[in-house]
Amino acid sequence: MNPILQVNQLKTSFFTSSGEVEAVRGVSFELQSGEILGIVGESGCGKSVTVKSIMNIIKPPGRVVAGEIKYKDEDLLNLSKHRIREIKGNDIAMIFQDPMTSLNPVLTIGSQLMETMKAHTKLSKSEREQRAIALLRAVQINSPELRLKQYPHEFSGGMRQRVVIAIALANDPDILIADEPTTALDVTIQDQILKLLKDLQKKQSKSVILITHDLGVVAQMCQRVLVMYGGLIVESGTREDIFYAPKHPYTVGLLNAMPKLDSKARLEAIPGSPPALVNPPKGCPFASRCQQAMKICLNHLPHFYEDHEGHKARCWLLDPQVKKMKGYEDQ
Amino acid sequence: STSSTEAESTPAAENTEQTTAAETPSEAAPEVKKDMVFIIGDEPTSLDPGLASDSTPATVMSNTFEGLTTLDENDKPIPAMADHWEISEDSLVYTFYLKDDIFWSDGQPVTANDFYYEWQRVITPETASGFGYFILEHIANAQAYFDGEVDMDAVGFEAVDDKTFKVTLANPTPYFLNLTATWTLFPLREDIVAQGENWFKDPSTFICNGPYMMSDYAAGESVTLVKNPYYYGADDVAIETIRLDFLTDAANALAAFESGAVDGSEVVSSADIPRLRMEVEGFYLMPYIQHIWINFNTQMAPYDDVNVRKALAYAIDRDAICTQILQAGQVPASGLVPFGMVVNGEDFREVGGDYGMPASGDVEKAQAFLADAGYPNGEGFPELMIKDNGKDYIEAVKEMWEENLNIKVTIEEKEFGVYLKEVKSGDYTVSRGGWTGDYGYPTDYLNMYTDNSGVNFSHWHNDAYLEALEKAQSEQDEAKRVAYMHEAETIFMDDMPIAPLYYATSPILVNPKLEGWHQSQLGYLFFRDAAFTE
Amino acid sequence: MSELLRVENLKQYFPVRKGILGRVHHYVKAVDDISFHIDKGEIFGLVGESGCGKSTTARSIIGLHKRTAGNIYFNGEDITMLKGEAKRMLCQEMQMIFQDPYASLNPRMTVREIIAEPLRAFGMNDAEAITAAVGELLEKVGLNKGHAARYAHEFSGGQRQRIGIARALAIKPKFIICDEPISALDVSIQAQIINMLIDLQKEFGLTYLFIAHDLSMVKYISDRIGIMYLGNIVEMGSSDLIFQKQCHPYTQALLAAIPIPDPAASDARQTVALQGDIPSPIDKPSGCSFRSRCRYAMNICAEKVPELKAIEPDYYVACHLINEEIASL
Amino acid sequence: MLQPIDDADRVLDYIGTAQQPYWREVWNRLKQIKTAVFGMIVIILLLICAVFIPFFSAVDYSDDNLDRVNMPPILQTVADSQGNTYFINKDYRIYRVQDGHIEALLTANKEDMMHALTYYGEDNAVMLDYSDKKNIRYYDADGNELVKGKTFWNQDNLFGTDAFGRDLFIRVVYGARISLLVAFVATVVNLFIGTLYGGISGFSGGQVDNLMMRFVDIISTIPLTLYVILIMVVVGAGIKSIILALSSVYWVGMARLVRGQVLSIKQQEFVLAARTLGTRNRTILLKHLLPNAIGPIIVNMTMLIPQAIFVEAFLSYIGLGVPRPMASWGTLCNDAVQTLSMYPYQLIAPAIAISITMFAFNFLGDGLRDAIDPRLKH
Amino acid sequence: MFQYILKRIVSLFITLFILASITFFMMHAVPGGPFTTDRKMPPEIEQALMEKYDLHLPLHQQYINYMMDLLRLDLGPSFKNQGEMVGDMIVSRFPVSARVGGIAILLLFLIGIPAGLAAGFKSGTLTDRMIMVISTIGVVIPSFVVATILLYIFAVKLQWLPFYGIQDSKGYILPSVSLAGFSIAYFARLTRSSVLDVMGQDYITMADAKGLRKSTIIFKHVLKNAMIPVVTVLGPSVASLLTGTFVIEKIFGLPGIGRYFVDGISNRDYSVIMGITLFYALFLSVMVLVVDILYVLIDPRIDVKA
Ligand SMILES: Nc1ncnc2c1ncn2[C@@H]1O[C@H](COP(=O)(O)OP(=O)(O)OP(=O)(O)O)[C@@H](O)[C@H]1O
Ligand SMILES: Nc1ncnc2c1ncn2[C@@H]1O[C@H](COP(=O)(O)OP(=O)(O)OP(=O)(O)O)[C@@H](O)[C@H]1O
Ligand SMILES: [Mg+2]
Ligand SMILES: [Mg+2]
Repeated sequence: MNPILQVNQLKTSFFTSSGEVEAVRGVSFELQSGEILGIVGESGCGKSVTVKSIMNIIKPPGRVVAGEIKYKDEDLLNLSKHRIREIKGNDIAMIFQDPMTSLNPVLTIGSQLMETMKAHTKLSKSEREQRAIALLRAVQINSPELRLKQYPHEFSGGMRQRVVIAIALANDPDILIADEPTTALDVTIQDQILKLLKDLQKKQSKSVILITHDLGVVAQMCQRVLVMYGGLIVESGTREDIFYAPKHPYTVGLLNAMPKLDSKARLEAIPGSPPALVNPPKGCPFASRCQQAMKICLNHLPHFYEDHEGHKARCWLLDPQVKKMKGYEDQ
Repeated sequence: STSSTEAESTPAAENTEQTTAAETPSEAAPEVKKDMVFIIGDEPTSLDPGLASDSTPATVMSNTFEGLTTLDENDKPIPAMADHWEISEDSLVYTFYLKDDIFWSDGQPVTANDFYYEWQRVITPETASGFGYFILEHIANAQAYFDGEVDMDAVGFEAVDDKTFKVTLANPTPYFLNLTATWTLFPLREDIVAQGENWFKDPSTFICNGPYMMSDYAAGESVTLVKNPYYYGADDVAIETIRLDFLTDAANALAAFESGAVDGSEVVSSADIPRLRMEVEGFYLMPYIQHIWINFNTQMAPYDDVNVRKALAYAIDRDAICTQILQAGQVPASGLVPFGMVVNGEDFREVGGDYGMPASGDVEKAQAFLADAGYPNGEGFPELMIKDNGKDYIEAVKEMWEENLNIKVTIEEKEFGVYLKEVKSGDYTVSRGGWTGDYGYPTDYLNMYTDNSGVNFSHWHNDAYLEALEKAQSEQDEAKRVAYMHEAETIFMDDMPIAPLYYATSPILVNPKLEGWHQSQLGYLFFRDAAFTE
Repeated sequence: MSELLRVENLKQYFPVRKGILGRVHHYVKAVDDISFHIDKGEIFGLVGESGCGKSTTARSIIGLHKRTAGNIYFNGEDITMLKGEAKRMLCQEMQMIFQDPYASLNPRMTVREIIAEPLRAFGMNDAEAITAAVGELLEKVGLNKGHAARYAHEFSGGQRQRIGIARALAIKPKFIICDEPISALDVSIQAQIINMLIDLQKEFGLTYLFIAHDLSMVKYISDRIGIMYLGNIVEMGSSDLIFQKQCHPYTQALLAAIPIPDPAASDARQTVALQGDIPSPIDKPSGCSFRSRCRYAMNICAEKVPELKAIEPDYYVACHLINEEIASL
Repeated sequence: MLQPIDDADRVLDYIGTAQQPYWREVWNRLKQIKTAVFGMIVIILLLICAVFIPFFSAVDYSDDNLDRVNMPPILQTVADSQGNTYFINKDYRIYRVQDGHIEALLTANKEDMMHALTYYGEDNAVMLDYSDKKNIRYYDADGNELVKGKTFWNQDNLFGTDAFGRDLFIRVVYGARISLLVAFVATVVNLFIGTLYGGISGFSGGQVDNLMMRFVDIISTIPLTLYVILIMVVVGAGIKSIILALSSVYWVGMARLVRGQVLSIKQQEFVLAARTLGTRNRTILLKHLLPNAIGPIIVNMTMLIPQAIFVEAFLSYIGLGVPRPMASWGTLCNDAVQTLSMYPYQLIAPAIAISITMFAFNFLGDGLRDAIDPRLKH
Repeated sequence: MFQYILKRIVSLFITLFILASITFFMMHAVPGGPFTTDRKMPPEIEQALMEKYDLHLPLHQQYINYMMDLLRLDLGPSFKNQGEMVGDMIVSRFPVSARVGGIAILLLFLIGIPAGLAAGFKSGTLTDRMIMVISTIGVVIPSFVVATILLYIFAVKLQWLPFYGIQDSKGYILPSVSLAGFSIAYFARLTRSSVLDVMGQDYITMADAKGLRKSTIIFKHVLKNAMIPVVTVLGPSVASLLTGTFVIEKIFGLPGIGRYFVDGISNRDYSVIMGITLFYALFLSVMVLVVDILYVLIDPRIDVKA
């Protein structure tokens, strides 16, 4: 196993007038080459900021405060601008969460799609156009020739999202960061897009970071999953670990909140709301909503306990001492 | 020529000549300059002698056309198209005998008929000649013809034959030979005018009879004159080409002059004059018949009171205005008629004197006058509104009045057209005023204050004054006429419908190497005798 | 139950132009003759392929597009004719949650201003009352009062979506059009929001038009569902019936593609992707618009546009297959 | 430690910033932008100067002194052997000066045309020899050439004097009253008429827009001079007429600009959203469209200030302004331009005043823009 | 769009008609007339002049006559400049003004907008500050002062350029540069401000994430989006720059249309006033229409019709 991307103790903050928003508070993970890594978590917990930090596109007043991001052997945070530009869009590409505002309203879809090829490849104009059409077709956009000449506002939400996906795929990146790539897609198209990504991973052994809220998608796609909460990774493991043996109470709550296809019983939401990230709580960020919270949780941030090989969770309940005192048995 | 032999004698000079020759493309022998560039200000609104009715055409006109007479450097009329003339006993009939060798610039001879044609054209109402009054006022029956009362036969001029032109005047006009030197009385040919209203803007249709003719007309930019080979005095005309540029910006003109890019400029910024007088060779302050004053509307209270008018006039320190503010050689005015009008061998102004009004004013007298008018120490005097357009001295006058008379003065600035209209129609009480001479004779000024002169902006009427003028007009004896005119001016100054301020000068910049040019007191610039020295 | 909204033969075409002087030579037939109604207190789910015209339908109802043809009745009144103040007053009854939570929030306004906007529009001016109302709304959607002073760009996608929801709820409208209101939210917050929507519906008898892709959620929340394909409604009926019968081939494909949140089951499943050309609303196939991808396509499908026919009370399908079956019976 | 927590502990205290009304918030942010505060202070200082200095000044804008015309602020003196110092102005008038104070203007009392000599002052204290125009010389009564002396700042008139010997400093101060008023009027007119007009036009669109913009075209092509003359004829001269003239025509550029911005912003999703919320058109315009067009609006507004100051000078020239000798910065500039080659300093004083104002407004404007645009925070 | 343009052209003519009417009556309402002088113009001659130019007719008759002539594109003769047809005058003088203005516009494109782009892109840096300070000064200093300074440097000191006139095509340089000064400064600031607005948008972040070159981002993504306000101001500016400026034409003795117009007004040269006003209005209206069309080209979302 050699990780293609390593993130170490990444901290990213926004220095706003109401104080420092600690959006990412020390996140570490590895992305193996040829794997799909899922990130799930509370909305607002720092998923997008984490991946934007990797892409080096955090804008003021935001800043990566600390940490290290290693792509192959290079630290992305300390590269020349030129080198960064070479990597972005070519070796590492990102699908933005928000398709409407990330497409330039005054440029046609075609030109936005082709410019990224132009920036990194030597394809001729007609080749670029051919590839653009192929890409649009791959993401299930009809009449791609005509659509190339249309502007973003003439596309439906889902279509824009697919355009953004096509842009990210344009240069065959080694790492694809997909920030909620299918939220606006219906299930049939979502299915096909996911297959496309899966193909990339399987056939070309590309690596993918997939942020999503749809646990079904996680189940279908990912080998490993990170669960984030309050700017921290609270649990990480294989998808089986997460789905069948969740260790963190938040993960458990998440799984329980899903609607069951054939039940009209009230959905089990996790009560309360997540902490604000200005002055985040000293202790476990989930403590105030956790049914099993203990006094210690309020004041002390739990360690990242390894439950077993590759499955870790940040919860005091996993502390061997606590387990003992609470009388839990090791499974 | 002499200069070329000089050049040959000194090898060093030859060197320098060569370099200049290389710069100027002309292949002419290394000689003195024969071309020049002169800035004349605004583009002429018209170069048609009969129609031109403002001062913009003066310089072009005086060098391209000639009348029966022209002016010498002392403003004396001398023969031009006319070789000589006879004046009848009663001073009313002038018979001009034209020169034999006078031609238009296309080679046709100038005949008496050309005068007849043009003069008739000027006094025909349809022509609507702006300066038509030059003829209408002076020639017998011209006004009647204009009014449709008589036909041309009755009008007092005729072409006796090709070379004889006879003029009958309405009144004795001692300055008539000066008048024939102004362009409204120049000759013109029917076929030239028939080329279209715009004939004078095209060198091919611009046919003239003066020392120069047109070789190029760049609308809005310049007119270029070249020597007219058909001119009777062509041999003596030294300058071959003259480019007259239409530039009105004084600062630019001065810069161009000082760095030698042009040979002269009629446009000079008044602020620079004190410095130019001292520092710049080629700067001249020329005498100029112009008097600047302040109008009182004698029909409006309290300015219908002579004491008020006098109080205001005496309260002005005219000397300070001239020497401290204007600083351009202006002379404090002491009567209606300016200096420079020599009649019967004497300067009219010098003889007329200053009517006891000191140049620096007399505050005590002024206050006394005001008290006499019923406003002791300015009390009760209504706010004085002075209508103005410009900004050279009125502010100082305002301060003087306020300080010396203890009255309140407000300057009402008006756009020029509005100012003109209001002053003309009598819609004012006090305003800036003045007059630039049409011809160099006291009646030029005195006649303004008749009832229908059109420029009696003071709306002033005085029977004794009119009577004196009347007498002067019909008087044949020069000395007596002058006496009547002095009498009229005395009456005028006694009643003070205006407060005299100063007599102006005309600044001009001319390459100091240029000699023989002259400018008349009326502002006509003549180049026919000009030549560069060296 | 009385009817709240009725859409009749709604068509919404967008011209496609070439060049600046160009004539219109194509139309995007985004919505092509659809009719449906929603009863008071009902939740009507609208699902369908991305780009099939769901948002356009929603936007036409609320009056953001100049409709090409058709009528829309709200409370029995034809609202397509409304103008000016009357149109504005309608907003008190009808609100919309926008699909795009980024673009639909004014970047120069604080969250407080954004949420207070409808309140202000309908007469609430007291600053303290507004602050209180905004705070309450924020908490309802899982944000907190402290967020009120911040700007939209300072939020994550899901947080912005919640701001949009709070804004639509602010004046307690009778009818809310929810255009993918929960797609950017994590499941736990989804649950929270859905619970809240249902509570509100129960409490105040609200009515929703609920557009979403998450079929399990649509099924969970909706009373009736309409399934759209390329500008047409192809199947419509109570949610149970739809999930049970799945008459239309597109519905079948749709339901088959729902991802299963269980790794083992997910791996085990074999989904069959829809085959064939993806038709475009610019150049719709003749007859049934789904036929190019339909397993069962027949000759008639290319000739005749299938009508939306009731095959059971309150259950409609537009497919020749059904007719054939019926015919053959 | 391991006890379950109380419900009370679950209540998290979210400390958000205190909430303030929109403009209060903008104001707070503005206060933190140093350059903006600096700009504001400068403007306030200018206002204070314009209002109060005249009360403490011995001279008035109209007090002339014909013995001191066109005095520069800096006096380069010449000295004779006795230690008398003189200042020779560009117009070759000679003043006796003492420590930067002008003591007297020497009168020319004897002119020797033949030798191009002029004698000045009592006992012919100074003799001017201009026989060589390129090299004009001065001698004292003993025939010694005057030598270059000290340079002083003009103590009597800090900014020098104008062609009537009036103190330029006090004229600039008085001029500020008019010019700052004009700047203020221009700003207000543009902000209210221009912005609203353009906003309404762009927002309404269609036929209304066409009508409104054609009206703008007409206003901007009617010859200003004619229009102003008519105002003067009807209303008369004075400050009121200036305000009237400015406010009736001086907003068309802003209207066009704002309309263009509004056209592009009004199609954005958040504006559409606002409509569906039932927001009144007025509110959409004021809260959605205009704040999002604030950048160009502010640039335009600050740029129009000096323009307005010069337009006022033009209006005065036509006769619409305050009557002379009262001056504004614009008319001071215009007057100074006539004498620019001789007395350039007369332009510098009002020009610097305008520049300072301009910079101050720019700083303030840029700050305001940043304060209104939350994305540009710090 | 084609129809829209047609419609706009119709409304353009209506605008011109209204403008012509307003100007006509306004002009006659202003005190003074073309033949009011301070010379001794006898009333008969004044009357003769008035008749020559039909000014003795009742005003409404003059108005009708003028409008009829206008329909035949006849702008009439100048009252002051003898024998001059206003139409010919515009045709011969406009090219001069247009050349001066054209170069100024070119400078504006070459200096003003790029400077604004640079300042916006490097906002907060020394470059930005310098450009802003210079442009602020550029706005404050009136064109006649710029002209004086330039004259001093290039004509007096260096003697590279002529003082005035356009005998030499070099004569266009100083007038154009003096004229352009304000606009360059103005557009630099305007561009900078728009660029700052655009720089904050997400699609710029996205462009960055695509690894695009900075220049591509500036010229493709930023420029087009930032152009709306620039184009708005540019349209009328182009119209007024091309149709001449009195001050510049006077200083440099150029036979341009701006000078002609100002003189026309002070002379009450009615046909000149009307002719140039209409010419300018036509020009401006066309530019405004062009701007509206450009809006649509720049931003496809803009619908000028709705
Ligand atoms: N520009 C900003 N200024 C201040 N705070 C910000 C900014 N951008 C993001 N944040 C904060 O950072 C936190 C993390 O945001 P992020 O976008 O990473 O969330 P996310 O996990 O992607 O959520 P979602 O699933 O809703 O997209 C949020 O609480 C948000 O409020
Ligand atoms: N303003 C417009 N101009 C031209 N075409 C448009 C416009 N708006 C939408 N369309 C087209 O209309 C069709 C339907 O779009 P709509 O936004 O209604 O889809 P949707 O069903 O909401 O899809 P999604 O689930 O992806 O949001 C699409 O093909 C889209 O390209
Ligand atoms: Mg996110
Ligand atoms: Mg949609």
